[in-house]
Amino acid sequence: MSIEELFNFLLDHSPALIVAIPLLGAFLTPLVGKINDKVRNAFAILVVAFTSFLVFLLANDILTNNTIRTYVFGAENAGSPIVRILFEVDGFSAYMAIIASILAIAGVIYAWSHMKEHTGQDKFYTLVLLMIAGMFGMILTGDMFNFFVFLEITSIAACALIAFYTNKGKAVDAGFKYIVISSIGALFILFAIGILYSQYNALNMAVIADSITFSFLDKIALVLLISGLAMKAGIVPMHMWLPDAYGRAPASVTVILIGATQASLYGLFRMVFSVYGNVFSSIDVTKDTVINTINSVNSVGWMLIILAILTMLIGALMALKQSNLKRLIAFAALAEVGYMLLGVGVRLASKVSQDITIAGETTTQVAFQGYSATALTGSVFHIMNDALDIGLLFLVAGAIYLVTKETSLNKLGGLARNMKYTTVFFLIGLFAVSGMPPMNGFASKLMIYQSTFQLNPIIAIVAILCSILLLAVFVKVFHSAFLGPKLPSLKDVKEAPKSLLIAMGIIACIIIFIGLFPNLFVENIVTPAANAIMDSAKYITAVI
Amino acid sequence: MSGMSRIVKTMASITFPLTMIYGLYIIAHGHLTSGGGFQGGAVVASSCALILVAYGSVWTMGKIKEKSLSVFESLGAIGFIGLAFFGLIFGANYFFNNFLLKQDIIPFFNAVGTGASNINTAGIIPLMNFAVGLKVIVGLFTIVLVMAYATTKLKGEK
Amino acid sequence: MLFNLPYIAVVALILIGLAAVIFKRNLIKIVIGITLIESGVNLFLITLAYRGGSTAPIYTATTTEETIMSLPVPHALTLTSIVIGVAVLALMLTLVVHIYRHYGTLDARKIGREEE
Amino acid sequence: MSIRNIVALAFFGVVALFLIFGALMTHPFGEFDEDNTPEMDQYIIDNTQSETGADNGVTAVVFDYRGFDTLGEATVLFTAVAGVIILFRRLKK
Repeated sequence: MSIEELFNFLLDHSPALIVAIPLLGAFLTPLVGKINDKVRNAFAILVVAFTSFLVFLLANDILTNNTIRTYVFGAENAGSPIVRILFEVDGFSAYMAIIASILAIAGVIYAWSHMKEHTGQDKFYTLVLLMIAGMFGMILTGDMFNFFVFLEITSIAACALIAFYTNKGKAVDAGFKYIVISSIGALFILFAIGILYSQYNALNMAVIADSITFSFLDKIALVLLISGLAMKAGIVPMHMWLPDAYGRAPASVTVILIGATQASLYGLFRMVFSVYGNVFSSIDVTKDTVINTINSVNSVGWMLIILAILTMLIGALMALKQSNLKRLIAFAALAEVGYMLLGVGVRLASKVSQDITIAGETTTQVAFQGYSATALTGSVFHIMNDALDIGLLFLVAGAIYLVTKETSLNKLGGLARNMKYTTVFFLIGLFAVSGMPPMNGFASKLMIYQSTFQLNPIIAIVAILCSILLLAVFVKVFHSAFLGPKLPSLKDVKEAPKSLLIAMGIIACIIIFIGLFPNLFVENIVTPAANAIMDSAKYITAVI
Repeated sequence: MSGMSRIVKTMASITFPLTMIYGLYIIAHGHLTSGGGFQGGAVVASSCALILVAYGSVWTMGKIKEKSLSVFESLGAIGFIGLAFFGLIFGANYFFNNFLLKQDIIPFFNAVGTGASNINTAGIIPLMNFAVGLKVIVGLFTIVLVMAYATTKLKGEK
Repeated sequence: MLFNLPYIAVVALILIGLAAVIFKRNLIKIVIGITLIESGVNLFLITLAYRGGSTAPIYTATTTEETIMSLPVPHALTLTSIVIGVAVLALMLTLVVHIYRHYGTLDARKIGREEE
Repeated sequence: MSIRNIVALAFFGVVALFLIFGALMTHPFGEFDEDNTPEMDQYIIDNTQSETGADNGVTAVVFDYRGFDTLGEATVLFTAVAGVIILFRRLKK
């Protein structure tokens, strides 16, 4: 087999292999762990690196050719009524997979030194690999029930890892909160899947999307799906698990947990824009469902906008009063989730039907306002920026905790003298997360502000205000933790171990790269992804 | 949890093999009658849990450690995903392909079922049943064993 | 509405479970509530499988052309869902044991409130 | 009555309404008419023997048609075992 054939083989089977290889790695980890600690850590990194390689291979193919790849498990085609499970990878899935793979590789490299002192590392790496596999499964799948299964894999593995520090009561409490809320959310989703199955006798997303009629049962299923996924993504009424879980988990897990949360958010995007695409993103007047539902589309949009505003406000305001560094970053992460949801809400709220008179004939036309595409693109772009920025900040917080054993901001100070690299990384994360111009966060937030301003200026002002609040919070953190006189208790602090610096360096480099060339990035990666999520007809025709 | 009385122990030892054989039968005939790897595995695991209850977790942990159980579980899982990976290499070259069915090179499980309870049918399905069965037996038993052992108050502990 | 009685049972189970999760403070009762919701959802899935007068979807020596079989996919979904439920239950109970060790109570109002 | 209780009660009421309406509007138990034929399941029942070789339709779905779900399901159990072991580990080396 020549190299080219091997590449083609890998590319053809990559949707399956991206999930199967971390799974196989997870199953092998307990056996490899019998040999040696270092061999096992290297094995985990190798597995994730190979998976990332496959992800980039796949994403490169999909984003450059702007195609949709499907992969049927077990046979060449899925049968005439689609009975087999199939993976459907479009631009948006590929984009999310890139984010997930960056976070995964940073987390696994980071864990090498960060977890050195702890027992139970065999199982730790097993669970991390399982979580990564679950994340990729959620992102790539094109089947409703398969989505649910991977959702559960992710949340069970995440729960066990959040409660990793079992000697601390709060960590166990955070794990319990997480598993309760995520399993209720998952059961809502399963109930919705049952409703959809009972109506259309199908589990494939594209098949359901093709035949959806937006009957009353469909509306119930939509509400259940949105509320279940919102619980898992940490949107406001059910956000209380998120700061606890992010704050109490080991930092290497938190990074991957961000990916898992965003995979849930991806599910929300997928359900709203693809499965219910005939309702929410179609502008085809001949489908009689479209005209009648503009009011409900707009009301769903405004509902999401309100949730987004609440999420941003609560996140930013609660971040102000935290004294624990990791919890503070966790509330900032909550606020960032609000921005992503805001773009979706603006997109849905801007759907209009208008009567147009051309040459004496009046026709009804359904359209989205011009700014709504910008809103969704900004939202999609912000997913990546948020993952990288918040991930970097959590890694820095974990590094500080590892060397000082302190999380409270009151007991930290003057770290800049001894931890030069960490300080630089924190500064990069700080500027990025608060949307300062040279960094990546600015580009995406600007898109969201612009489009929101055209829908309703007040919302845009609130969003900008939250961003300023976040900047203030992080400047305060920077001042109190890194500047100022050296505290006597922190005299012997050394720079963080190398593996931590490598992991932080990877993410920081990507942040700076995106910040320097945002247009290159937006044109080649983000816009194809956003176009893919907006084009529900293409998603359907790729399968049927 | 310390062990129970002699009567319970004796009855458990008598019931254990019977339940186990029943569970293994369900696993082996998964593709012909109702049941399969998960269901049979749950039956066998419950028989193991019966032994655990009768003899106590400390005694059971002395006989078999959770580390060796964990290896068995990994083997079951690797067997399952390995069968799926074999589908990439043999047959129609698709992940999860049923490559044993309808071929003459390997004379196992290659026939098509006709409702006549022929056990030599259904390709990789019986093999997957065994792999999943092993996994479920060991997995459920490990969960019960570890939880029972960890919540036992050992001697000298408060 | 008698013919929809199974669905009413499903809703009753889910609501009882949800009430336990929302209004009870004891962690074990919350866990029981989640298990109840899950039973309700499983019952819902398996009721979808039934066709009037059908048998299990298994070919035996007595199967004829006229045999109506129930739908096989919901059976598989329910099986998966049950196993997932067992996994979630095991993990939740493990965490409850740890919480009890730390705080000496199962009251949701009293846990996780200590100063660091 | 605290605010938390009122919010919880409202949430519960909304969910209850939704579920009851859903239950009343699902197709009648066990009846399938022309516009609601289970095509996918009928295809599986008709082809389980010829395509998968298994007599048992449920096993055919579990291990062949939806085999990837079963891999996920086995993984969930594996995850739970790993989780339980990691949470009950010894904290000191």
